[in-house]
Amino acid sequence: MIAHLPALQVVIPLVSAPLCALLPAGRPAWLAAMTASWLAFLIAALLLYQVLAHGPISYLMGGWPVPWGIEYRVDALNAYMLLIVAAIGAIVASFGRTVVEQRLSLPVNKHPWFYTAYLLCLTGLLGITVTGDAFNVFVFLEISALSSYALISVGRDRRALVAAYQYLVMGTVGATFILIGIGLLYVMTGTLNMGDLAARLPAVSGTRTVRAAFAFLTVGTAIKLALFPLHLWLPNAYAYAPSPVAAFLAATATKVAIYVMLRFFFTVFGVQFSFETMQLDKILLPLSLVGIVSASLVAIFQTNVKRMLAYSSVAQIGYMMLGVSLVSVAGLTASISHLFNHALIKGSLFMALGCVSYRVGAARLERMAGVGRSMPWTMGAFVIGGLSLIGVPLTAGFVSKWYLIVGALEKGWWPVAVLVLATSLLAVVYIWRVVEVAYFKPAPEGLKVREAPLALLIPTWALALANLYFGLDTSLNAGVARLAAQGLLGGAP
Amino acid sequence: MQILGHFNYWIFIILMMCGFYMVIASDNLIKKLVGLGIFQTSVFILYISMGKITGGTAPIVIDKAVVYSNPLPHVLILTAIVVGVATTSLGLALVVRIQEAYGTIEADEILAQDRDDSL
Amino acid sequence: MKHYTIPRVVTKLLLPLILLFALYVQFHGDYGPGGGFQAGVIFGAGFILYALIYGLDKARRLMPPQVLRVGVSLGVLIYAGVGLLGLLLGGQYLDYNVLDSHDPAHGQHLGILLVELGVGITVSSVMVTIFYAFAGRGR
Amino acid sequence: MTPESLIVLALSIPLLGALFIALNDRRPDWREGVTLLASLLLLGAVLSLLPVVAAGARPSVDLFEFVPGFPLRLTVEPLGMTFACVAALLWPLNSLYSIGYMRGNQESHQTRFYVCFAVAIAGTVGIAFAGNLLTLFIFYEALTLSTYPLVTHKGTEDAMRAGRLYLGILIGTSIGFLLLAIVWTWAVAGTLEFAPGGILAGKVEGPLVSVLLALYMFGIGKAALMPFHRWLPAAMVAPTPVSALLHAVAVVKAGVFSVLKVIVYVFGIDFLRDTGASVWLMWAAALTVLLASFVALTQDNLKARLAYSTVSQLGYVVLGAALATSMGVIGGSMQIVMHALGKITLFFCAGAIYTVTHKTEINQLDGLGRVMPFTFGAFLIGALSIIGLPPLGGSWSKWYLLAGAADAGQWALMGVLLLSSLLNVAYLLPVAARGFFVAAPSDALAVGGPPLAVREAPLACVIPLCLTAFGCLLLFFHADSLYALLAPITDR
Amino acid sequence: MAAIRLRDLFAVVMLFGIYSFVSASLFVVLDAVDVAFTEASVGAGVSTVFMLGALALTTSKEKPKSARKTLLPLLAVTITGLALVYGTWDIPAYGDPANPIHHHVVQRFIEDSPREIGIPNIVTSVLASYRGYDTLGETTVVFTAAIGVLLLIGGARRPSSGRDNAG
Repeated sequence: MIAHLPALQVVIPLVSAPLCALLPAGRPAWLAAMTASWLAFLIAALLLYQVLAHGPISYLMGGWPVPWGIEYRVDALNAYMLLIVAAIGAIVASFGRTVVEQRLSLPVNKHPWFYTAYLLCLTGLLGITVTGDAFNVFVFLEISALSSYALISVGRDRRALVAAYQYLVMGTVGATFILIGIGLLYVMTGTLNMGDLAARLPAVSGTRTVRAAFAFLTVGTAIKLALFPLHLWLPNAYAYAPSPVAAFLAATATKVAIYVMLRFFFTVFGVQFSFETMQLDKILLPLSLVGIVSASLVAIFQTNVKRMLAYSSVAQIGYMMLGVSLVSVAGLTASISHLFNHALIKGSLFMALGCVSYRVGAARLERMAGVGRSMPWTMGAFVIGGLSLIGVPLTAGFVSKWYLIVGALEKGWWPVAVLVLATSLLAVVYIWRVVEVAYFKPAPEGLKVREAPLALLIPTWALALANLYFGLDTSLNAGVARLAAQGLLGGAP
Repeated sequence: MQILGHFNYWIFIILMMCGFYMVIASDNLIKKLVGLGIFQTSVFILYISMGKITGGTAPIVIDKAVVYSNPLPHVLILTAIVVGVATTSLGLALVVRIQEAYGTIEADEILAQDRDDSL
Repeated sequence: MKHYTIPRVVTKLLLPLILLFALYVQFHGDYGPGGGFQAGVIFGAGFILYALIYGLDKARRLMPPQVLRVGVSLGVLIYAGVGLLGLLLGGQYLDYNVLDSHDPAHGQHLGILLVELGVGITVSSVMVTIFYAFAGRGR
Repeated sequence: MTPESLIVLALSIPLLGALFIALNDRRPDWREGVTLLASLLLLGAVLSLLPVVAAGARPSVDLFEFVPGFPLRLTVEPLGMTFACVAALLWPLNSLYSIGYMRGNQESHQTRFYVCFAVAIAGTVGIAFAGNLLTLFIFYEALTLSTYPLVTHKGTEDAMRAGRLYLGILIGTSIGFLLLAIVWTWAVAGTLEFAPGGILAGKVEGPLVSVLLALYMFGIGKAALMPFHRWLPAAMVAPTPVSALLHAVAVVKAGVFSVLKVIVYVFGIDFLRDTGASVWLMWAAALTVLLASFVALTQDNLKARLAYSTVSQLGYVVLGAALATSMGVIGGSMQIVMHALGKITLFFCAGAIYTVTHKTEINQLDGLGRVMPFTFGAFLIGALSIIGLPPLGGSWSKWYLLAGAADAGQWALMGVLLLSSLLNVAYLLPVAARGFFVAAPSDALAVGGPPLAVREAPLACVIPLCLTAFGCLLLFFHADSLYALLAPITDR
Repeated sequence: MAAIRLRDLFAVVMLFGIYSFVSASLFVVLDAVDVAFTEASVGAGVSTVFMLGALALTTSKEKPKSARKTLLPLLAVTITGLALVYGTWDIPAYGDPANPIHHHVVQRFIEDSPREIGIPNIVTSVLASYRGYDTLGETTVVFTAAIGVLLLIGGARRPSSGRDNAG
């Protein structure tokens, strides 16, 4: 079975999804979802181990050779991504049950469908990550997108519906742009396999069609990953989604979109075309900088903490794109390791916030007064996540920031390095607003708030501790990221 | 020849622009979805015309024909159409819920209501 | 529309034909245009027509939502199951060659047939399900 | 026990202590017992390292590989040893004092207080033993974060504002400047290890040296170099044991200690002297010394006056470092020790006065010296030590600093040092004088409650402050051993 | 397109159906019978029905609007369009058998699939076998849509949830 791990990685959640839909009640469906997502996590870990030990794995769907069939190709980069997605998927699945059962305005008979949609979303994200076929990316992109629209829309607030709709329109436009891009590439090369594309593109790279394809893919993925200024769908979507969904999407969906972008820029088009011919870095750099600064500033003025975190996500995406625009091993290492670290950070933050709103009923800042005392464990996890977001040493967030600054300094870009540090201070400001209210504002009279149930706390703390652990032992997040970055810059994976 | 050779593509571009404009500019949520549909269909036409070979026939093997049009885009577009209808139906479901929750399906009115909410 | 006789009669006449055509498309997809997806849509459309003419309740009695729910999942399961079967028989995922150990081409044929069946079941159930959802909401 | 395991032990004792304190939330006696026990254990561990280091060994231990290529490394060298000794010595005293103070004032959240305190001590030990810049930075941040809850302990609007300022300046400067400087250092030198003689010599040139130095100096906001000194007076809202900790032991000393470390082991004093990059720093430090002294004169709140005095005294350390002579550096290092003992005495006294009388302003102290002779006596000794009069410890550090300035040929700076000593006299002695020589106001009955109720502070407060005052005296006679310990740091 | 100007949503949807039908016939012209078949049944059939269903639940009239803020969308659309025109400039001419698209991957599908798969409809064999995995994905997309719709408006109706928990 070991040889079939790449296929099983996606197929297990895929098969569990309809099974889940067939189950009559929420509990067994949740168990199925749990089992499937933890299995996926296990497989992802095994895959990463295999890739690190033996090099890239290629798996041919249906046994058809490349480029006729669809290939699954796992190298250091996507094995790493798989691990992120599957890990967050498993942890959030464990977290989700209590919230779904008690905090959603969803009738009981629909609970299995919620888990089904969750599994489908996981399937889609894993599928995007593992595939080596350009069109297959589109198909799985849509699976994950459709299910995430549905997941967002079950939020309690009616604005969740509008947010989901906005996301649907933007997301579909983005996906269609990607589709156009893939189509234009196909017409020029006659192939859809990424490796094959990479081999055949240089011959036609001078043509305008390829350039247009590049432009469409860039814009399409930029919408999906919420690159400033195409991020408008994100804050609402995250703010009104149910907290497990927000945690899951924030930690994985945009990351996978970034992965797709990296894959196309570096593997398919190649460094030379992307950054020398198209001068992509010249576009990404200012966009990411403006994105970081403006989103951080906006985050400071939010009163809805979930929305604040969503804007912070936009800023963090800016950091990742900044790393990409450096086009150096250090910069890419920063980006890729930040994919991992930010998944941990936002996962734990959104989950801690989920615990808070589970007890308090809302994620608004003023409602969190005194929560630090009544829910010490929850807020403890929030503080750890926050510190990691700021990039305090000994937390995971520090590692990626370190590489980012090193990358900027290597290029001699002083202002960029200074700006990265200065915006970390903005993160201090918005995180500290929450901490202050939670710890030092007295709770309103007569409001009794208890600590969140263990079923919520354990997953939250698992991620919070991961933030600390990966701040200490960076061989996984930074080490593999470095390998992946070298792989990307060294040409085909 | 150059102009004629790209005629198809331009039709699709014009259609696409119409659809895209509808998506961005219209305030009515259903109209936006219709625009999205047009936008997507125009992309399908792009794909299919890529696969056409002058003088070819549909890619079903029969003895007489020698030249077949390229079947691969057809396959891709079949998938894409399905994706399109899936998106449309989900979007419509959302619109229905929005109508129930807000009593309107005009984007600006919804925005106005939300603004009132947050005050 | 329950009170218009002509549509009712026409529908009654047409419906078997439509469903038959759907089945034809389903299983003839190997030779002519069509396949599981188109068949599923036609089947679903035929049913939707029935529901439009005879009313939702009657349609629901004929094709209960519970059955549809099973159908929706079943199709995907058949498809993915065929893939897993390939795995178990020693091939790659979705490898139909191994379905028939003697004649790979026959295995392919069989695999495609099954897979298309899965697509057809899912698509038709989904179409009717979505229609039910919209129609059921209005009343 | 090997020196290496002692290092790890020294770091883990306060952390474990914090854990046990947290576990004993509901049992105050146990909690405080654990605090005292941990502090004594730490003292034992640090003191048993002392002979090893004095003998010239430099034990070093790598905790783990942090970012590949950057181990979290702890190394003990004389400078760090000195600092660790100060911290370890004053923690038990401060703990004892805290118990008296916190109980005497019935403060809330005492468990949080003791936990954060222990963590802060762990951070301090970590800074003292940091073997490379990154380790230093990590513990530096840990110290900032763990002391934040202490500053905002009271939870009032004032305290929160002070906490924001505290955190804002310290985190802001450290992330904005210090981290940048560290990454820059790594980029040019390829290493972050502290090495005798520095690692930057020949790697950076011209005005860039000054820029990098400025990044470091202003990045280490804890050293309270003007204009980044505002957090220190603001942090005075904290309970007095915290102020004592902030001002005498942990935070500010961690700052100036880092300054010394950076100048001695990263730049190297020879390199600095040759490039002349630190000349501006001398003047910045001198300006801080003088300005802060003047501000201190104008403060009527006792703790605020002490705070500005601290800012001024820290300037001495930075000045010593900036002189870039071995005398200057040794003087600066000694100043860390001397000022620590002197200032903690003063703060203990201020706290004792507050515990008994709830008075915070200097003009309210009239005549209290007669009621609280031990407290005011200790205050006098501490003040004299800070002023630098023999036979108290402070005189030595002043002496070495003067010698260092003379070495560097900076006569104007010598003038600054003398002038500021005069200012010290002007702002410290009147406090003690008021206590002893001005008669208690007759309306004390009406304002401050019955004067008869005023007695000496609780024993748990008085004992530590007497001990530290005695320490000031003792250091004068044992300064030679301190010198012997510190002398090697400027050798290559 | 008239659909942009029309206020009557019912007519818009109808036009959309007709448009789908027209494009379906276009697909036939382009030799894509399978696709045409699908587009006809889906675009002109099912999705029109769905849209009508949704219209019945909402409203069929768009509210009149002043013609403001049309400039920015127009700009965005024009830029996209120009980018595409730019891009298509170098596309090999329409229908030319020498295009790379007809020579790389597809060769094997056309030449070998009858032998390897044994069925004449190449589209089907590519769909279900060579790229069978895509089709599995496609089926999953449909499944996802069903789950999504069910989550949103399926099953038992619940009372209209006006502003429960707004804020």
